[in-house]
Amino acid sequence: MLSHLPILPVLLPLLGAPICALLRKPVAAWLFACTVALLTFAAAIALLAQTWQQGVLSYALGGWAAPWGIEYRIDLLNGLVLTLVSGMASAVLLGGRASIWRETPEEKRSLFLVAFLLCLAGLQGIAATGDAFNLFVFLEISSLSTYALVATGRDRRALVAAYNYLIMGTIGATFILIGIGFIYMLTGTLNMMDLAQRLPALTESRTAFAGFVFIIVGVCLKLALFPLHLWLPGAYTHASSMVTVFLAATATKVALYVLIRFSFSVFRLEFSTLALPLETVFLTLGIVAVFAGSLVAIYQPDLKRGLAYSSVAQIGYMVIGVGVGTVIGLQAALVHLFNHALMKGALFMALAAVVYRVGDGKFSSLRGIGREMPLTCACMLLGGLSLIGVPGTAGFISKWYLVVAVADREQWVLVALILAGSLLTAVYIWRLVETVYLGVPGPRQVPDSPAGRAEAPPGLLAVSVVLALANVYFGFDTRLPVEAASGAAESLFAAGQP
Amino acid sequence: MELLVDIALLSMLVATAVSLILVRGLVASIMLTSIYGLLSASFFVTMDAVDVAFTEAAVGAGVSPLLLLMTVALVGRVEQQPRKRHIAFPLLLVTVTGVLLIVGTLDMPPFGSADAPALQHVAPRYLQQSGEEIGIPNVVTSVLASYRAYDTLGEVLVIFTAGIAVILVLMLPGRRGSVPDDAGRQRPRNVVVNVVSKILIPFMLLFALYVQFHGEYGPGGGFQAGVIFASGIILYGLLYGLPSVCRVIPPPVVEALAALGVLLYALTGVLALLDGRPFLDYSVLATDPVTAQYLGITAIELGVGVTVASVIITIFYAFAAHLSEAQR
Amino acid sequence: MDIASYFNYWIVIVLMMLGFYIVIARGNLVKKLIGLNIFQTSVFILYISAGKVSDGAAPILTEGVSVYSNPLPHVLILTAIVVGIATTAVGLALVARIHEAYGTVEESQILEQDNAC
Amino acid sequence: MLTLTVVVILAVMLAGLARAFFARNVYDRVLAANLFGTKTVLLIAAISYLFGSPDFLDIAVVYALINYISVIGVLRVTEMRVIAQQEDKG
Amino acid sequence: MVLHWLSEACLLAGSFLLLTGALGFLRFPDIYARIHACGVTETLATSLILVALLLKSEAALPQVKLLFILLFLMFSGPTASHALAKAAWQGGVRPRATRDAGERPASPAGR
Amino acid sequence: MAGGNLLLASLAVAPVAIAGILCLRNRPNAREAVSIGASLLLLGISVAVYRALQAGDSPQWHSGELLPGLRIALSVEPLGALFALVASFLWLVTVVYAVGYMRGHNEQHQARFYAFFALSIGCVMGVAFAANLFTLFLFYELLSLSTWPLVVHAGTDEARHGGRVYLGILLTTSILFFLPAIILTWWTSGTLAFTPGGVFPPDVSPLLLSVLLLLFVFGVGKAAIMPFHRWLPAAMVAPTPVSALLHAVAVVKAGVFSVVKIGVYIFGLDQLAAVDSRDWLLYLAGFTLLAASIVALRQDNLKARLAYSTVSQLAYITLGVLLAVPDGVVGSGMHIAMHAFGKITLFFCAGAILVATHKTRVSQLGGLGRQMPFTMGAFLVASLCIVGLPPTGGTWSKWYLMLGTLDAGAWPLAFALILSSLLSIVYLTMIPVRAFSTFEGDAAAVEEGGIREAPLACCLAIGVTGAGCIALFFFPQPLYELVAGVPLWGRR
Amino acid sequence: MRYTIAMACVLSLFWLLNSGHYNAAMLGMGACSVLLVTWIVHRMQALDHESTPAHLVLRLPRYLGWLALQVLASNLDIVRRVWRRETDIDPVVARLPLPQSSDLGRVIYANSINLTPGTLTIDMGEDYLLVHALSGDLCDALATDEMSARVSELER
Repeated sequence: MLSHLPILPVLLPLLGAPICALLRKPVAAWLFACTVALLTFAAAIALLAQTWQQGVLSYALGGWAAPWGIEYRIDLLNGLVLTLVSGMASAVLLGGRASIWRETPEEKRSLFLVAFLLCLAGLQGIAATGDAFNLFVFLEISSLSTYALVATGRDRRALVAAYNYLIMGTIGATFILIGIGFIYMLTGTLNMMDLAQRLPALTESRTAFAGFVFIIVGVCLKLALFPLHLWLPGAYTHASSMVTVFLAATATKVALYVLIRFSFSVFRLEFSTLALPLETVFLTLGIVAVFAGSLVAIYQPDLKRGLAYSSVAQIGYMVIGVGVGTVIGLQAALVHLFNHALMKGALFMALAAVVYRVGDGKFSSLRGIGREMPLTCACMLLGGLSLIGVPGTAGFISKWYLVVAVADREQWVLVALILAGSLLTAVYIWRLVETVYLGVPGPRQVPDSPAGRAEAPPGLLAVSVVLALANVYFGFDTRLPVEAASGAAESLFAAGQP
Repeated sequence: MELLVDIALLSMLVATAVSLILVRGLVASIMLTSIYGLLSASFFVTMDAVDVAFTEAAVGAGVSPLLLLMTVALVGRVEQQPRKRHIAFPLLLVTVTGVLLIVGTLDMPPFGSADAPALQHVAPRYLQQSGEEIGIPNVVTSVLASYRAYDTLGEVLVIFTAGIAVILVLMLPGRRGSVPDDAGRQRPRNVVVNVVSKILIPFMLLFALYVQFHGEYGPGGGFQAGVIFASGIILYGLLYGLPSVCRVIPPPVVEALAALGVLLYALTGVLALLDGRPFLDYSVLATDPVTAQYLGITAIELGVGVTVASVIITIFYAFAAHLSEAQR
Repeated sequence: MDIASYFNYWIVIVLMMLGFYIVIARGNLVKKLIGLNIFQTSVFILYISAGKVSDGAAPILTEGVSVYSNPLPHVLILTAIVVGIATTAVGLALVARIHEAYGTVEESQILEQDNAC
Repeated sequence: MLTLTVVVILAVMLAGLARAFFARNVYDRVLAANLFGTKTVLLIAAISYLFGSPDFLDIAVVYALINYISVIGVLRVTEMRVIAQQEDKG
Repeated sequence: MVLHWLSEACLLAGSFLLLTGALGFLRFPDIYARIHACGVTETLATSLILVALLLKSEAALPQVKLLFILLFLMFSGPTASHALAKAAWQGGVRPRATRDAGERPASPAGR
Repeated sequence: MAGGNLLLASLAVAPVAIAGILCLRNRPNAREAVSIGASLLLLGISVAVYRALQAGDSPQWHSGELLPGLRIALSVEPLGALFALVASFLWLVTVVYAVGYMRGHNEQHQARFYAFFALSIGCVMGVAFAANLFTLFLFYELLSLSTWPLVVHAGTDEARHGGRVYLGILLTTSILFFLPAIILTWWTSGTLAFTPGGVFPPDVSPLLLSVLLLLFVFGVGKAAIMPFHRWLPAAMVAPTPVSALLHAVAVVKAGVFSVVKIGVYIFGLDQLAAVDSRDWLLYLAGFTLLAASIVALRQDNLKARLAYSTVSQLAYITLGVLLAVPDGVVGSGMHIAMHAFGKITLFFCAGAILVATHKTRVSQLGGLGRQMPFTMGAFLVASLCIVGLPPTGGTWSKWYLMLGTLDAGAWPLAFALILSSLLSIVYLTMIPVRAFSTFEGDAAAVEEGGIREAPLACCLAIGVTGAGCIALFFFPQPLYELVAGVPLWGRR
Repeated sequence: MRYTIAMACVLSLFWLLNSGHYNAAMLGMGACSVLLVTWIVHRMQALDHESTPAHLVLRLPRYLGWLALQVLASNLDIVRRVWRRETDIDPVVARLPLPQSSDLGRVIYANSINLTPGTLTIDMGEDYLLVHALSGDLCDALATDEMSARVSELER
């Protein structure tokens, strides 16, 4: 079975989803989905370990060799993303039952889980594949299931958010499709490695340029890079809590992975920078995203929406890392990719626990909740500190790398702006902290929430605590993300050298 | 001559698209969409893309206008005159995209050239060796179901996802309470249409199955078959009402079939894993490689067909149930 | 450069622009989806055009024919068509529910209602 | 002669398109679409002979089927809710 | 040879009928009249063209398929026309009839 | 390695204490016993570390690499040992005081208060024993965060506002200036370890060093160099024990301590003397100490006056380091301790007055000497200590600071120091003097009855620290030896 | 049962004619397909004399032949009308009696009217047909009841 490791993290949820659809009882479906997610996670970890030892793994699907058939090509980067996504999925499924049950009507629960597994399969498929078109297909699987998941939010605005996401996401996917079409026409192949070998000869080609631009724009739409982020706040805000946790922690990360894969592996860096002033574009957009996202986040009356805008800002940081265009910059982006998943996972998970108790995520409902749910709020606090980048948390590590990367290019203004960005983060996080700990609680609407100390259900709480502690743990023991990121970044650059 | 047909079709496509922008009525738009689908399908035929034409005919001119219409029946068919709409920004965006697209075409291999890179690298092998390796004449099916079978699995999963998504959003009859029973209401009986359709439906269904099993030899395959099959069922549903069609094929069964189709496909691939070969390697199915390919392709095409048909029927059920509920 | 040899592509581009325009400029949710459909279909036409070989035959192996059109774009577009219909179906389902919840499918009115509360 | 036929079919399609665009009511458009459908069947049949690959006839069969289904579908749906007439008059 | 010329003749006639239908489709004043015009092309022209093609082909399989197409169209065409007319009638569209059901008793039955 | 464990233990005390406090949150006596026990333990550890240092041992501990070349590392050097000793000793005293104060004042959420109190001291220990800049920064930031709950303890709007200013300035400076300075240092020199003589290679561009020094001095917002001093008065909304410990000892001293360590072990005195921007900073420090004194003069709120006094005194310490001469460093080091004893006493007194009479304004204190003679006596001693007059310890530190300015040839600064000290006589020493002398208008206040001192625990604490001020005048030798070793440490 | 077998036979014929591949596997799948469709149609309760009008097979060709002539004739008529300068139409709506008793017969009658250009059934009631004709004389021709009679005969 070991030789099939590359396919398992995708195959398991892929098989699991239809089986789950056959299970009518929600509880059975949930147990099954958890099992599948955990197995996927285990497979992903094993895969990561294997890539660590053996380097790149190639897996020819259907037994057809690479350019003719579809190939899975797993290196450290893929391994890291696969592990991250499946890990978050397991966490959400294991801990989120109470929240899902609360926010989804009885008859939709098992379908919700099916859609969740499909989304997982889609994301894993994107992260694992070595074929450009296959990537598009799995992108669509994940997108479609995401639209449905977002639409399950209780508020009617969830529907509009899902619709907007659908339109924007489809435009993005179609752009990617156009781009893939262009480069296919030039090279005759869809395999990423093969493309990478053939594209350098085509640096002059305007078609390759257009293809590149289309792919990048399409991916940035999925990534919600400012100013293409318009779908994100609505989707995150109105989706049901667990969906938000999962999306915030994984979906944009996978999109970032695609961005990196295309701009560094498929199109070599020389090509990318030749074709577009990528550095300028990414750095500018990234920093604008940081400020725009953070500033808007500060003024949101709803915490969920605020955190959604914060995601826009954090994506800005990652894109800056990519835009720096050095090994360490890429490493910074990847480290932040990993860490941000943990932060936002912890924050949204704890928020889900709060929402479970008080009914919504408005600041006015969160007043003084720190006394009623001390542990949950502590988790939120840790996540927030990590988001700010306080030393001793994972967020600090990523900020550190980012600043070092930018400093390496001697772009001091950018350093200042990046740091100023974290101050803005501090502002909205501190608004949260003040509300939660110092606010005077108002009347509660949710009828069955007991007065006084009432922590969230154990599952939600446990996962929040685990994620929050992970933020601290990875603030000290940075080996996993940092080494994987540096290995991945180096190999991406090594591949880029002629 | 080819060029003439080509240009004529393309011009009509443009005309249709322009009309779509100008027309405000939604039903009118849908009719134009359906015309657009027909035109593009015809265009695909002239481009030798028969399988695609097949699919586009079934989808672009069949299922998708139908779904659109059912939605419009729900939401009303008038598009409102925009009060103050800024068209400058969309125009700009569209122009930029257009310019980029044109730039993209500048260095493209000329239309129809036989020495385009796309024909030099991967494709020749499909054309030259699929005959021996796969043993079926339709190269598109060979590529679809064997060389790039994994893509197709993804495709099936996409359609399955769509089914799940639609149920999640709209719910199926039977999931939300009981099947709406409108037997009490007098529906205008349409003798002519009903009788003729009754005669035609069996042929449609059988033709769908014919397409299913002859995909290896000519245009067609699981997807097209599924759509046609579903269309036949939908026709029945439209004429005889949702409760009747739900009696013929109960919603839970369709739902289960959709999942089973995916499973059939995926498990065909998993069989190879058990023997230590890569996923979707059909050679485990038989000792003779060509027979194995044939078996594998048949199996997965069946999976595709079952899933596609079930999902489209499911989607129809969901919309129809919603519609009949809204009417009440 | 031979203008005629690119005519096909340019028409396709016009189609894409028209579809894209409908998606972003129209406020009716159904119409947007229609635009999306047009947009996607146009991309399909682009792919298929690129796969065409002059005097080639449909890629169904036949005795005595040696020039075939490129089968790979066909395969890709088959998949893409499926993706398109899937997206449309989900989008329409959402529109139906939006209508149920808001009583309208005009973007501006939905926005108004959301802002009101 | 086949060429002529194809040209004529295309011309007829164009007429259908024009009618679909300028139509004053829904049914005209449905009629146009229907016309378009049957003409497509003919066109494909004719083309398949013109280009010398009669295999394509399966597609024509499908068109014939699908066209019928969609026209009936359209009519049933328009009937299901005799949608208000404002669109035609407006 | 005879067959060839026969088929050419059929094509010519068919094309002419098609044009006629289209012209009628464009010129006729109301929906019902236009349905009649379409009917022309639907029935005879289609048959003629398909028969012409049938005559052109040597193999049996295409002939069978053409036959099936013809059959389908013969079934579906009139039915669709009828359904359309009925829908239009029910939708409240009234023909511009000079003699309104005058020959036969009773008023035009609406619904 | 035993020494290393000692250092780790100093960090571990706080979490253990917190756990104990939270477990016993509903039993005040047990809770406070835990607090006191923990502070005793910590003092013991500090002493043990000090003894180890005396014995020529240098305990060390470090974690695995967090970032390339960066670890969390702890070690002891004289200044750190001094700081740890002072902080842990004063913690003990403050806890005792807090018991009296908090009970006397009926404060809410006392468990939370003690817990964060312990956490803050834990962070201070981390700062004191940090072996590299990275570790220092880590605990420095944690200290900011863990003191915020103490500052906003009251939970009122005013407290919140104060908390915002407090955290806002501290975070802004540390993120905008301190962090980039650290990263730049790491980027140029490849290490962040505190190294005797500095870490920068000789060929570093002077401009870079100038910028770095600016970034460091402004980045360490806790050192309260103008214009980043606003947080200090803002934080005075906190309960008095907090103000006492944190804003006389822990937080502000962590700031100047960081400045001293950076000056001595990152730049090295020799290199520091050559940095161009140092002159500007020296004058800025001079300006700060004068300006803060003048502002203090105008404050009527007692705690605010003390706060500005702190700003002024902190500038002394910063100035001492920036002089980049050994005497200056000695003066700074000693002043860390002297000012700590003096200022904490003053705060204790202010708190005692608050508890006993609910008076917060300087203008209300006339004649209070009759009512609270002990408190006001201690107040007098402590203000002398701050001013730098015998028989208090402040004399020595001011003496060395003066020596330092003269050594560095900075006459104007020497003048500023003297002027500021004179001013402090006015704004500090005048308070007890007025309290003991009876003016016409104050007579009414006196009539109300005899001696009404604060609770016993408070008085105990005031007595201890006040005695400390005097004791340090007579026995400054151990302190001097410790501090005098700083410029030479590591060169042996 | 009779209808089921008839349906299966017709479907099999359809498959065989269409398929063109006559190996065992294909035939097997064909058989399965036919069975499946028959079963579904059975479930649809659509197996009756309407869907499998086997009883008409003998009489139908004659009727169709006659109908073809009618169609041809009326086509020419319409062509003439279309190409006139002033489109020569004079539409009428008329009610025709509907003597056929079975649905099938009615449908054949109605569709025959539809097949013939110039006349079009708009609606079908219990005992009447609402017919739209392009001109009065076409309507009158229908009213002669020849077609109706022939259909009734067919039905018998």
